[in-house]
Amino acid sequence: MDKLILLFTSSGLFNLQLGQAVMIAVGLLLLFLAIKKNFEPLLLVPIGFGGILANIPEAGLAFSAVENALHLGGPEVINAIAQALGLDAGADTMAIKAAYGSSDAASHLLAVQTALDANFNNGMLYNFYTISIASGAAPLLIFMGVGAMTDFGPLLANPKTLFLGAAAQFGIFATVLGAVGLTAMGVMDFSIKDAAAIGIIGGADGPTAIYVASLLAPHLLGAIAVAAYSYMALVPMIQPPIMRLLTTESERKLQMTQLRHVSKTEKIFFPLLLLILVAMLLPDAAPLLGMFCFGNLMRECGVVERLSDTAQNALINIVTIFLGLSVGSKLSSDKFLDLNTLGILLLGMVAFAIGTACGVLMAKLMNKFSSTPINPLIGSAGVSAVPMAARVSNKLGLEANPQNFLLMHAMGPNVAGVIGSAVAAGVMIKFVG
Amino acid sequence: MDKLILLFTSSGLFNLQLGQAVMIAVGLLLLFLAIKKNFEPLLLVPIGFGGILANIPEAGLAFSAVENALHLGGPEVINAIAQALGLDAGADTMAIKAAYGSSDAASHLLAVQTALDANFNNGMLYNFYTISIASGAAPLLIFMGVGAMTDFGPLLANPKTLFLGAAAQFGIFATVLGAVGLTAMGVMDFSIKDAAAIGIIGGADGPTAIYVASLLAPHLLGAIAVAAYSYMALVPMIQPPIMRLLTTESERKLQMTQLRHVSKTEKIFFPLLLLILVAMLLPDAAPLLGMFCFGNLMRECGVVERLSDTAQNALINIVTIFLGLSVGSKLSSDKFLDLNTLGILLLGMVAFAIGTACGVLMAKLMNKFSSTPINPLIGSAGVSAVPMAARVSNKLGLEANPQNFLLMHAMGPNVAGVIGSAVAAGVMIKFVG
Amino acid sequence: MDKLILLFTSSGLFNLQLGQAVMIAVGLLLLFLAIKKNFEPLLLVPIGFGGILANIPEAGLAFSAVENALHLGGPEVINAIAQALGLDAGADTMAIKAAYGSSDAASHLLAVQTALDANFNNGMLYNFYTISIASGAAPLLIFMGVGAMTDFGPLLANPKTLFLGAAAQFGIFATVLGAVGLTAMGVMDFSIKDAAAIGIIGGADGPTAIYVASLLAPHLLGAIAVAAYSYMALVPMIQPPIMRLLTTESERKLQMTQLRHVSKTEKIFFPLLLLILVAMLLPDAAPLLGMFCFGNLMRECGVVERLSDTAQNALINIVTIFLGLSVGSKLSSDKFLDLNTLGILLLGMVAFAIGTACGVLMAKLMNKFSSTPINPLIGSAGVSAVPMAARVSNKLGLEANPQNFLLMHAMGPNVAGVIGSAVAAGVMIKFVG
Amino acid sequence: MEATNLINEGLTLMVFGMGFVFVFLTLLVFITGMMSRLVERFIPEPQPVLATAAPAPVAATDDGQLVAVISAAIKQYRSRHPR
Amino acid sequence: MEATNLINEGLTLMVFGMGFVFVFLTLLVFITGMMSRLVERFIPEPQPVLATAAPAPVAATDDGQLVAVISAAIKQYRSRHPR
Amino acid sequence: MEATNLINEGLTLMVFGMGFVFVFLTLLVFITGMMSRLVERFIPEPQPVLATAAPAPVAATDDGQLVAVISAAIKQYRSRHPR
Ligand code: NA
Ligand code: NA
Ligand code: NA
Repeated sequence: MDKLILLFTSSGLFNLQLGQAVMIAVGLLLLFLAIKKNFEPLLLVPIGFGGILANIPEAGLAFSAVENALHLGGPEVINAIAQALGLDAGADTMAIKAAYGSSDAASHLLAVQTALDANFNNGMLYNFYTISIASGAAPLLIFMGVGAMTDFGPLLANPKTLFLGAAAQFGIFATVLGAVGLTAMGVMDFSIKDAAAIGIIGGADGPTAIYVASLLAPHLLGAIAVAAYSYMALVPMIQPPIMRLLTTESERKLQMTQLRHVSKTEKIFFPLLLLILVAMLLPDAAPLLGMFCFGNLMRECGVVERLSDTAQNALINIVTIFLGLSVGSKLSSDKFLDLNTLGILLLGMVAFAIGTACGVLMAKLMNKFSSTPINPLIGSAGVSAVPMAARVSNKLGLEANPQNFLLMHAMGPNVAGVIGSAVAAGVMIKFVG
Repeated sequence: MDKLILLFTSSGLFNLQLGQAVMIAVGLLLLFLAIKKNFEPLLLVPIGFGGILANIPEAGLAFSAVENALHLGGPEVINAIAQALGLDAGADTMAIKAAYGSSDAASHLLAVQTALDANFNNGMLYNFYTISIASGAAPLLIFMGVGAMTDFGPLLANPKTLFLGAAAQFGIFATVLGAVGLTAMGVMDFSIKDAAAIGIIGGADGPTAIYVASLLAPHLLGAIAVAAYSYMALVPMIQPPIMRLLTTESERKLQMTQLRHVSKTEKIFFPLLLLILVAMLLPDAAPLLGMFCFGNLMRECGVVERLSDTAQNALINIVTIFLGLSVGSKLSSDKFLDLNTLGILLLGMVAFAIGTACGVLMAKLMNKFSSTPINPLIGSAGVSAVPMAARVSNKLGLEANPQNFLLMHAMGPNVAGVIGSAVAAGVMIKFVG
Repeated sequence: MDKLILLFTSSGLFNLQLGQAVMIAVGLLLLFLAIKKNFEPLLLVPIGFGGILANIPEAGLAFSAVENALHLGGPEVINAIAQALGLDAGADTMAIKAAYGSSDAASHLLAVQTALDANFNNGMLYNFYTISIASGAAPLLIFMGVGAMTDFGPLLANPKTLFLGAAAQFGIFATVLGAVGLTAMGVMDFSIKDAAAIGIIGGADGPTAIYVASLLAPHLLGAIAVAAYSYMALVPMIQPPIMRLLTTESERKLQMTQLRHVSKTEKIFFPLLLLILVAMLLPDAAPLLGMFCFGNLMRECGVVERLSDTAQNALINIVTIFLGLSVGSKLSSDKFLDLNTLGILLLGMVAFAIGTACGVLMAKLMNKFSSTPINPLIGSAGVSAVPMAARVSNKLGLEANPQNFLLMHAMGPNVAGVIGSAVAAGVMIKFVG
Repeated sequence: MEATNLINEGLTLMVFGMGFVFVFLTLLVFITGMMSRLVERFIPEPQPVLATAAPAPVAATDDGQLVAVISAAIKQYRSRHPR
Repeated sequence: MEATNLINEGLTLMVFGMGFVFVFLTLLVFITGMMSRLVERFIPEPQPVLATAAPAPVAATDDGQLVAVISAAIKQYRSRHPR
Repeated sequence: MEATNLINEGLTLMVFGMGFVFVFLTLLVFITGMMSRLVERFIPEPQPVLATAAPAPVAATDDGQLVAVISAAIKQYRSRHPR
């Protein structure tokens, strides 16, 4: 009989808290968006599913051994941990968790060992998060794979499109200002680190956003990653109105001159030049852009096909599965269900809009002074969100003029945007990291 | 000259113990069964080979740095470790090993560091085991891959076959009872945890058995994994006589009605429903069934082909290599060569037989009350052992009636059996874990 | 303004040391050799790139959290670490680093925790090195993949070519003698462990060299790995003159008798025999040859195609990427830019030359006593460097006699050389490890 | 004493375990059936679309199946599920 | 006070951040342009080869998988060991 | 003194190392030869099968590549960057 009661009292239903129920619903919503609406499914399917797993009551998949022991353990275990952390027996769980967070090496290890001895383990998702994100490895490996998938040909054929990739990053910094502004007004409560991490959403670059958030604001990582990927998926909806607003019909009609042929040698030199430049000017961007250049060099050098192929397929897929589930493990109700998340979603949207606008305006400006015509529509591709943003530019170009194929021209600013936001990330890490 | 002696005295031949010789022979036997008899080769080849590696004298591939130091180190190292563990110098190795097993965080770490400083390392297989099995990751990742390989269509077309998957799990619990019975009679010596882990062999599901054993009875893991995979391979020999015994010729002739078409949407909803149900009723089964559902959702949602493909190929293959070698590392003579292993093999066989019988009997019962005919032969597929058990049902059906194709009908109970044994595993972990 | 100064004073350019600049140039040179000259690109591209990353000023990608804290941290952090290591505040960085290197468990962990608390992390390459090389896993997994790519058919058809694989290892031991000789003369400064690790370069086998270096001389690992792979790439330049010098035109003309057909069964038994022999005679070679045999068994047994395929592709490629970057992380100016590296390059060349010569001479000797003719040119393939060395033998054979196809005959000694150097590695580890 | 104790534990495990397995799978049967009916009712597979817009997805899923089939075939012929 | 402080931090971050991004990418534009000119001058793509080798890169760009496929196939036969 | 010591170590390492390598490989030569003879004697390759079963493995590896190829191609079409 007691077994029956145990079974019931330890069931999910009995222990389900409202927050968990809501977060499970959020997870299902993300799955719906990914599967039915095709919102970045490669990331949002694992993230959504991970979010559901993380909110299963009593399973503790997203918690460390100590957290699980404190939640599920009997008083003797809890007291043992309290003492391991230098508190007196009978301290309440909140206090113990706080002490655990700020404990020094010895007592930290003692607490962990105590929990393990009492037969509590790290949750699966907690382990995945530690290995893939806390170590910083997963976003970097994905960036390597992205580098191996990136063709810098269009950028090399027309290097000044790099300016568009620069302009579009204004969205990032404007958002930072917005975040601190809202805090100053007392509407939100973000530290400068939080603000910086939120701003990077405007970079429209998933791995960069996750990498920065893991360094500057791990507690916001879930919301930031979700916002970043959702808005990247929404690019086809967010950008067109802004682009139409800022350009005239005649500007959109503008055809650009055929891109010159780019030699293999140039493509091999480019990642090395970029690497050296980063090394000399901004070491803090070296991990991100270093791995990106490494992937691109493997792609272009032509002598390591099998490595490049693995980096673009088996490896990036494996890492994506773990990264997605790990991000999902951060979708806990206490961290996700608060006003800040709303703020993050709002600010992320603003960041995208401003970035798009600045890209377009910059393109208009350049068109004034450029010898060859530059269609302002390609400016919006500077936010990156490869390759959707470029496709959007192409689509609007064709609407205005059926002969106007902008895709290749938009790929330049598109990949420039990836570099731009990685540089911006480096600056953030340097200044507030 | 002394070098020559050193070379000889440290050779495997000189140090070979009978137990190691026997275990190497066992490893070779497993390889023979895998390669020549095609017994689950994907697992038994790595397991058998790992078993041989683990029993190479002096190599210490399956031991931790401390164990290696105690075995190979000079007196000063051994004494240093003894003192690190709070014993006085000159304590004998057995005592030190015991102290090491039950040491607290600080002294544990000190002992490890002492061994490392004395230039002893963890054996390769020990590291593999720690990362892949002790962490629980490998069985879960394999379960994810299995989910990505599983088609729930036949089950969805005829959901009541889930009852067959339930009935067949009776083998698991009967075996638990058998194990504790033998212990009560003093024939064997199993704790309730050991009994539970042994029972899961009856689930005919490798990753589930390994996952449960790693949690409840790590010292029996080698024997349990070997038994589980061997009997899964023996399904075509174990099941037919039982099935013939319990069914009449006319029952075996029975043809079943064509399965209805199952829509993609149903296939997408099913893993989510199962996940929610697990979350609400049995959080302890959440890791296993959660990863299983995740794999299946990746398969069915149709928007993450590349992840699903990697989960079914590169990732599951890599994990299988490490899992197999790690299981092999548990095939040490002291743990494998005792009466309990015989008991495990015996009980495992019983579990399979009972599970098969219950599945068939349940099918007969259901056939009585069902509107549409149910051929009792598909009941045996409820033990899972996907897809052999289903093939066996099909084979016997064709013997009785050349027009009687049961394969698709048997796939329903077959995959139901996977869910059933995962649920049973969750109950075990909840009650005795 | 201060921000501007911070940005500049923390830029790479401002902090670039000569050593780092030189090492970046070395990295670029390795990339040039790999990409343009096709020097073992699969390894030298990642190694070269890793070398550049490791020498980016201020990025600290190749350093541990503590090293980064000591380099970048403020005085309070440095003092905290000093105290954690039992030094008094104000100890200078060198002293602290020394103390860190030789600290015991507790204080080591305390120092690490202090650095992490001060928000310093392990560099990415440092983590890669720890996981892939320090653990010993990467070279072993590559050796497994190589085993899965190796066909022992030619060797089994003509087993006495194993003697050629033995003779060619003389280069290894002669080099050891050379290294200690130079030290005795006071020209260089190598310990016996260093000498042994350097000698293995003569084995012409990358993973073996890295594995031995990681155990015996981690501080030389960078130079040793670079030398090993460079010379393997130079085989087509190093070997021919020696081969021509030691053979007469008529010897080179010598045609060999067609190899007999080798049955699948023999190919399955061979890796098992080799494994048992290693287990009985030289446990220290068990990790290397054990994984090699495991890979080969997976290849030949024919029942685990999917594992063999993954071992030869996805897995070996992933491991190669991490291994290469990790080796690159050891290309730091302080360790690489000294006389010893020159010595290593010199001695490595000598090792190759001697190994080649001994192989050829052994082949001439065997030809004297053998019933069937043995072309001395295949002797040089005994250094391994699979499959270039065998191709070289074939090329010289065709030069002398257009009908003289030696490739298959040279594959025997070629793979024998892999076994030979792994055995030599085992002896080294046993005697000086 | 200790022995009977162990037996009792085994018995309860059997009763509750088997009971729970049945309860769980019975619930699953009902929920699944309900889901299928609801899907058929509210999210039927588009009949007309199947003719027109089908080609794209079908084509896609077709090579998907082709690969699946081939690899399945090869898998079965080479090896069984790695479990 | 604290608020204005935060605002100031945000402003500096914006000014320096945006500034740095522009400086960096401007440098990249010039260096890249220079590199391209130097390459065209000193390492031109061999003209005769261009006739024959043109298809190859084109193929590579429009369907990478063809190349991937071929190289994969070739690799499976004679890929050298990554050692 | 220290130097000669080192030299001695080097010499012993050479003598024993080379000696051991030769002993080991000589043993391997004999064992392998013996194995081959025993296999030929007791486990000869079935002649008839050689005709029929030879194509099979070849076929297998061929479809292996086919599948790899097809799935690679399809993957590259369907999947966007996982970011
Ligand atoms: Na961007
Ligand atoms: Na089962
Ligand atoms: Na060699």
